[in-house]
Amino acid sequence: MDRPLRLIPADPLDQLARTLEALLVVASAPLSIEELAAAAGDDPERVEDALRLVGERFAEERSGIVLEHVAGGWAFRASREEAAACARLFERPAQRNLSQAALETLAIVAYVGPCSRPDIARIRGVAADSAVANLLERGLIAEAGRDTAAGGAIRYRTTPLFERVFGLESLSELPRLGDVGEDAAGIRDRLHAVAEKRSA
Amino acid sequence: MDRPLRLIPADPLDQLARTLEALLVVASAPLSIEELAAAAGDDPERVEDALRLVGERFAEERSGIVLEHVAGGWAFRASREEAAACARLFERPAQRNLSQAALETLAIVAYVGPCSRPDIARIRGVAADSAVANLLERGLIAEAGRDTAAGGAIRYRTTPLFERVFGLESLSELPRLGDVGEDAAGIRDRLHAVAEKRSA
Amino acid sequence: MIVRELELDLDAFEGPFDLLLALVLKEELDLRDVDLAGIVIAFLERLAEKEELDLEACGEFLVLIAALLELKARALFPDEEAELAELDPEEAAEELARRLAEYRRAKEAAGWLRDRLAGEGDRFFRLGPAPLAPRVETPLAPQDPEALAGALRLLAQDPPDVSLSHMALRFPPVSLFLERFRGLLRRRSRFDFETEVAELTRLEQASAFLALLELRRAGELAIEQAAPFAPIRVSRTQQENNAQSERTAAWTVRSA
Repeated sequence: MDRPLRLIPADPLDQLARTLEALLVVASAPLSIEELAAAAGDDPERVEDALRLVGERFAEERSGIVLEHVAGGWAFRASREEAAACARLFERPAQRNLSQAALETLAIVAYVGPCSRPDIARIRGVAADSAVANLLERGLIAEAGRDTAAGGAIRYRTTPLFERVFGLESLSELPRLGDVGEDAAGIRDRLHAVAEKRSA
Repeated sequence: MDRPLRLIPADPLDQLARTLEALLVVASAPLSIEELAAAAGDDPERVEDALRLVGERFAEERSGIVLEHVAGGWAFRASREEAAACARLFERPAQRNLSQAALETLAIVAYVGPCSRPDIARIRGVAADSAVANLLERGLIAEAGRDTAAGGAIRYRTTPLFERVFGLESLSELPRLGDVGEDAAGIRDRLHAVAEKRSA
Repeated sequence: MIVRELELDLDAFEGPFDLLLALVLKEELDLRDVDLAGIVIAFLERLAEKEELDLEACGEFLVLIAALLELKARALFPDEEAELAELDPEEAAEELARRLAEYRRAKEAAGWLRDRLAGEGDRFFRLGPAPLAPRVETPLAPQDPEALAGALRLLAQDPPDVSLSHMALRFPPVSLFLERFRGLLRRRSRFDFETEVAELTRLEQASAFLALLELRRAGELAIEQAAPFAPIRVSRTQQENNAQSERTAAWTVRSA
């Protein structure tokens, strides 16, 4: 290729794309733009441009390997078309048979942020011990220090694996739910209306 | 491609190559021809042919990802050109800190003296298995015989490496904890008493 | 077993439990018209079809039915409101409303996660390190021994005395009441349900009531009620008089 008018250093983007491929194939978790830039010894803007090239090469229906933006970084995975073959050889990552209790617990930890078992039990109305143990074992939640206010109960947060398994770029991708405040106000008004009817 | 005499179903080799790419990018150990064939649902000869295609696509100087034949089978690795970038990725500054779980486990073992996993779990109010495994792997704790009580669980003690990392000449240099207990026995009794209250 | 998918066939409502809950919350269905005992019976029948006691479903069901009972009781018994909760009515209404709303939101979020998981189940990725990645030991940075002391002090900290009224709802196991009622009927041929549970909290009463229904289903006792809201009289059945001690309901064994 001949680029006589180019003033930017002559390191072609193609070469950087190759470096990124190498980094992504050895990494054990998604890599952020900053991590890629630091390892590649290049600047973040160029890394973003090169990632676009990698993404074109490793896309669904074009390759068995697909580049995805997940859990705050970039990672390779198998293409969806090859899921059946993968399922014959590998465990589905940490997601089989999540019980309703586990899903509710996971939802609370994801939405509320770091919270303790008593916090979770308060919302669910039943003890959350076995669901928490199960999610810890699957690596979907992790300890996040102790709650110094509430007698040092251990608090939990979701892990990057959670985001990865659920295909989320970040927790901010979780949909907004109906506002608890509004819901609670509505129910409270109804209770009050009932009380008034009675005293009338 | 025209293969009028072929009796095997006309699944093109390209498609099989994609399946192999997917399997190889998910695997955390090299895969043998037999494993690949079983997962792809194809026969070993065709898998070998398709691997040749994959090898052409993922070769030194052509891609950052390289297909490699090693003892256990086939695996992807980073290309040699990118060794420096990969080394930078893995030698990220060693400012790794201990998790709360690891720190607590270490504090218990250091202050109370040799304890078993059930001991640690009782005091922490939560299982300590992964923290113990992590500390063992880092060489900060080591096995110290078995509990004489029923069950005979393995007990753990801190190591000389632990003392080095924490800048201690010996365990007697640990910060005093007069408010918790005067000596190891006192501290242990206090921790057990609190743990009991917490679980009540 | 998914409690909210429990199919109901009541006079006032036909459909899944989930929908009933939604209609009640939207005030499109008056709880005073809903036969809550019918819901309990439907649940117990589903439970009985299973080989094993589904504790998770029981817990979830108890929470939902207790909330409904409380709402219904408020609508039905204006004068007993003070007895219904130690909290003043304002606080109780506030707390109950907040709890129901929060729980409903958690369920909604869990439903979203379930759907998401189903849609993303065909994304396979490597969970461990790469097979031929360079292995580098990342050494630990020097640590401060004060961090150890701090961690231990936190572990030695007394838990605060927490009022259980805003902590998790605690349900005593149904099996406790199964045993208690069996014992009562061994000593007496009949007893009055209200009298027996008068001293208990509402949640315990809910568990006791489930135990009562379970024992009736198993034919271990008979229940009589002269009129709606009249006292519930519990008595030994004939067969129970004959072979009182031989029976061990499998349910109890499993739930022990």
